[in-house]
Amino acid sequence: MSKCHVTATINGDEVEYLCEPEETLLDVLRDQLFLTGSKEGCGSGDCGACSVMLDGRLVCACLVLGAEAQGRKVETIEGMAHGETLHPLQEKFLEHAALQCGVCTPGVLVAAKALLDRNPDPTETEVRYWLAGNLCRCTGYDKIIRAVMDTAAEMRGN
Amino acid sequence: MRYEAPQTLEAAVGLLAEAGDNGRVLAGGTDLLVQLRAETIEPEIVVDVKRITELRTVSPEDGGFRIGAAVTGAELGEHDGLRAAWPGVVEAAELIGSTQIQGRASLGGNLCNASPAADTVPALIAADAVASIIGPNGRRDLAVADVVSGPGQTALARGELVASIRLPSQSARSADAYLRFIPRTEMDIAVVGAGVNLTLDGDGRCTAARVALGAVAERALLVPAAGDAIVGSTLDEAALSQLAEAASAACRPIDDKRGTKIYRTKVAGVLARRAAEIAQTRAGERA
Amino acid sequence: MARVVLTGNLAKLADGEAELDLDVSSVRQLLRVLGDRHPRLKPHLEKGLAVAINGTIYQEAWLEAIPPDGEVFLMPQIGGG
Amino acid sequence: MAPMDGGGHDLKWVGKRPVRPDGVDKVTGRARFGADYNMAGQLVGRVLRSPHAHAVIKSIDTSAAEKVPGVKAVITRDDIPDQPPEPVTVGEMSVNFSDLIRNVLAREKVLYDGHAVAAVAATSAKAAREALKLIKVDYQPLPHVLDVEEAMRPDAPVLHDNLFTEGADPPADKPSNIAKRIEFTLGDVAVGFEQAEVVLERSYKTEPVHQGYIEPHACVASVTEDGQGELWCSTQGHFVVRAICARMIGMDISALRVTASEIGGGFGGKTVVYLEPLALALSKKAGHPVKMVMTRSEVFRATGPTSGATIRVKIGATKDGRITAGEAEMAYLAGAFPGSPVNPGCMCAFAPYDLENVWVVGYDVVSNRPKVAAYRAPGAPISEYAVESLIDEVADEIGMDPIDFRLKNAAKQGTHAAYGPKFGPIGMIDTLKAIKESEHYNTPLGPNQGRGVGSGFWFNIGGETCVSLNISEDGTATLMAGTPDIGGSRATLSQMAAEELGIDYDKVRPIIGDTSSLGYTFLTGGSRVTFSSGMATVQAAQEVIKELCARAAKIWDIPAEAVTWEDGEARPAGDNAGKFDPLSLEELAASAGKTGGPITGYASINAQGAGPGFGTHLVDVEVDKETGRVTVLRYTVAQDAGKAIHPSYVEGQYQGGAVQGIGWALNEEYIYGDDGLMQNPGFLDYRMPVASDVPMVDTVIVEVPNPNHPYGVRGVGETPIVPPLGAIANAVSHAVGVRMHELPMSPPKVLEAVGGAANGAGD
Repeated sequence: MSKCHVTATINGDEVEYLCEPEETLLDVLRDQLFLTGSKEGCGSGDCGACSVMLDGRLVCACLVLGAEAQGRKVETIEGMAHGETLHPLQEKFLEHAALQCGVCTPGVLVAAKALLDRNPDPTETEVRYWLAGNLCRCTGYDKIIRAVMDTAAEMRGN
Repeated sequence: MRYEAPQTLEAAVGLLAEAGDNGRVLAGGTDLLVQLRAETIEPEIVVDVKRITELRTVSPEDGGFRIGAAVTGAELGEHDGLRAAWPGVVEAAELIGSTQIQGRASLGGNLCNASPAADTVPALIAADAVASIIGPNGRRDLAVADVVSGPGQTALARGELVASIRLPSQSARSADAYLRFIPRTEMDIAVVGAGVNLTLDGDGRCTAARVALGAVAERALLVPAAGDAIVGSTLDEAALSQLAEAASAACRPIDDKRGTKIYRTKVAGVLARRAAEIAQTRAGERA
Repeated sequence: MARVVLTGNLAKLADGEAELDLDVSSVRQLLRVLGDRHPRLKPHLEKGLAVAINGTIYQEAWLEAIPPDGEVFLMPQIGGG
Repeated sequence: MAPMDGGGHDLKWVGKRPVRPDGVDKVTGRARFGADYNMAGQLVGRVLRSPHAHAVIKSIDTSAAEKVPGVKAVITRDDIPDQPPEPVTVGEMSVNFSDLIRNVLAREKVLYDGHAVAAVAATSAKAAREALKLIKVDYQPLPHVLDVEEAMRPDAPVLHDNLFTEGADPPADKPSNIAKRIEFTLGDVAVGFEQAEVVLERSYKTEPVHQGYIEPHACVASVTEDGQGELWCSTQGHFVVRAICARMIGMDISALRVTASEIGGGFGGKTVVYLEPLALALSKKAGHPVKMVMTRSEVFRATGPTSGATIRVKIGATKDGRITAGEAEMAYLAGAFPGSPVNPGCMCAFAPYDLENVWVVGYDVVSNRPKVAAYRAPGAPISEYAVESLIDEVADEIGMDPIDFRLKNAAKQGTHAAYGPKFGPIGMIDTLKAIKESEHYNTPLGPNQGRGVGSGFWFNIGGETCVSLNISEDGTATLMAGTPDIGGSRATLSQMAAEELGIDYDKVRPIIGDTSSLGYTFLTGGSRVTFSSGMATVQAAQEVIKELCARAAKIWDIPAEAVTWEDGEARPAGDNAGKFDPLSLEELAASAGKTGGPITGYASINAQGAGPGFGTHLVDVEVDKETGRVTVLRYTVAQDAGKAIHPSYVEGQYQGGAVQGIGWALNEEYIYGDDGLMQNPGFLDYRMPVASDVPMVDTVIVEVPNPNHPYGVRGVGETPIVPPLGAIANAVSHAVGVRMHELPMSPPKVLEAVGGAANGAGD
């Protein structure tokens, strides 16, 4: 069966690729575009390590077909920092030591940014439920939640 | 496998009819992609229906709402009108999976995946929702309660798909609620789900009630006896106990990795009762 | 003389002689003396053991000195996760 | 000697919280984990796994698979030579290659659902998948056994007909599933129980749990025509991988270069090999590099977990709260091959306490489950859960505060550990006091809430370690360690190097060296990295300083002993040495070529004298008595770190361990069907805690320095998973008023314990 020809905007750049119809967006990002920041932890949408934005919605790239991205906008962890400037969430994660092994970190950051873009002043409970789809086995979540709350406060100008 | 993303319902129906048993509808994909990967299904064609406007729209209709089958949980949650009228249906939709899943998983998909544990189905049954089905022979309506026939089985004929789901007009002093039990706070499949939709009169007496349960039988169940138990009452202790008992009595669950028969049966009663109390409070606030 | 204690199953392999006073000044010497005295212990001594000398645990440390009145425990080797 | 904590020196970097050197890579997606690396021309490797819990492999026919276009190699048991069933020393480990080879690729039998049977390498994932479907394996299914008690029965299906119980008395005369019996004795428990006024005895049960790292196993291997190998993999110990793979594949150890990728969590589960030898064998056969990545389902079915167990505990105490005897008998599931952590389980069971009479017996039991791998303080959480539960019950029985009861019996410096030797300076009592004095412990509880305390112990280890420290021409330093960095150790090692050299932390650039760049270094495990690699780093830095002083001495034309190193510069030792302006590291580095060549330091050590770790946890829970749901409301950890080099990462270990413990205690378990197949091999139904399941975890870092480390470091990574199980069990028991003796305390079990389910309808 022939491959699908897809044109999508990824981190602001127009990208063309060919993919198998059953290939996921995650496979395309990692194996064809070498954007390996999105990780595959489960392949079933249960861990959130492959979190990306698809037309402004937080999704698991492992549950999106590569073909579905035709004409759509995809944002990944690789697009989060601007030039030499890290996003405030990235800065705070470093400052708070909100990562240990770091494999869940890209997904957590993409998800946390999606939250703060919608809700600049989330409660601890809101942060915890928003990030419930991002498994982290190292940190016990404590420092992640603190880093997100602190970023929100700083971005609000507190 | 072939991937198609038609712009019209007619085209989608045509593709599915042509594929026969080898076609699958892709809405949110949160179940379909998992099945594809596990190779439990190997369809020849996947028809992505997300580019069909009708399936992606929520619109008011006769005082109620028509919800496109591919509208996601997150979108339902963001629809203020729907949320105000049918908080139980919306909370059920919002319980499906993580934020990431919410961005994809659809109402139609949750229904047609035909899992006995689907969260929205008991809420939709309690709301007396109707599915609009389209296929090679045109459109037909079918109560949501009759769409699912068993685990993974639906009443859809070959080539048919659910286009939208209609929620009726919610009457004054009426409200719905949905609760489910999962071992964690998020990310699990319901061990038990309970949806309640009830109407109160001016004195706070229940005049109508529909109670539906999920994950306690081969498909979501409407439990008329549980609704009857509170009709005519002010949801006093005796009526609520009777509701709980009726809910438990209707259960015919299995033991599986997510729960035991005994546990599901017991908790179904507990949740039905709690959901009824929430619906009562909501209905009271609307009075 | 160092006081040497065999813990766990080691004592059984030493014919129940769980505690011994031995004139040894290093772990290597201790292992040799023990192996000669109780041949059934030998494979276990070679496989690797932990040796606690006055409370400090040493692993794979033949050259560690044993003080004259040292208290020595031979234990299963410890790993970790 | 480096300044000790509290030694009057101001520490500039040690004890501070600098940003980790690998941090930016990890928040931007640049960091390369196991599956993020590719080799030119690589093939896709996939594994065929057993659909049976126990079966004889009568034949394997790969001919159809080999004909699939794009398939370049298929391997089975015939492609990896067998080795005798005897322990072989590999670095610091004793490995039974006969078992290991059979675990990596089944030979005579498959022993568990998911056991690897064959592997293919193909040009595409599609071709590999198709090939797997065409491999014909003729199985003869056998009865299987999963449960530890059932596996021990004389009539149980026997997994290995060459397995005779080691340590059995009298010696075993027929094969069984009991691989080993071990026994530890201190004093005389019969005497101890006679002295007791209260004696309680209970039986406990725990389920196997998986380490649950988020990154699945992954590797890329290349073996060239001249027999040289390269392997990139996600591992806790690339030197161990090298040693094992080289022996399995039949290569010289030095011919195989292993590079550890960034590792997405291990917790002990990445101290062993699964895919690596297969990828090497496939690459050798195919003549191309081969990349292999496990699916999550493969991770659950075929790797890890740690043991499930049954534990009987008996404790005697006087009414004034002195424990007179402790006895425990435990059987640990090893999985398909011997080697459960029952040994440390036995040794740790009573270790937090100062007891005169202890008797512990353990059994290592095989069953048709995946072979267990190390998991954080292997064996200790299981036995200490049982002991901490009963300790709590005894305290209740004699009406004593659970912390006071523990304080009265706590191990301290000079205590003979239940497994033998005397403890040096330890912090058990300090952790109990920290919890007792915490605001948390003194806050009242609400209805349906319960509070639990649990303590825990883990040995910690040292071991073989190499570190190199090279001074660059501009006076900055590159530090190379051989211990993969899982949780921030590049930061802690750099802090110690900066402290020693007297230069800024960001002037030290650390990397993890591959196996060809450093001498043998044992793995990241046993809470040994900050201790051992830290010790080696300090030694390498001392060597650099010695050389720097020598160079300054040459420049000044004075004896080397007349030069000291202070605040990052060489100074004359005193007035007698002469008057010279200090020479900075930067200046000495710039002139290094003229004074004798590059300045480097190298330490290769076998670190000894690890400091025992003790911790006490406090937890509040609320129980919904109608559904059996347990909600963790509040959590506090106190643990002795010896010295926290980077307190944030110490706290992180405490918090992560506590939350893993919460999962273990409440919801994580393997669910098998009657067919012996695992039913929940995914994160959906293997229920690890998610962010909304847990509260913040407060931490108290106790610092009782370890005298055997230049900065007083003890390991901290493993101890935090020991106390939670007991603490949570005790809290749940207090909330519902009924003692539970089984983990996980999942909602159905809790509801049953409170009698809720019994009242319900249903059968």
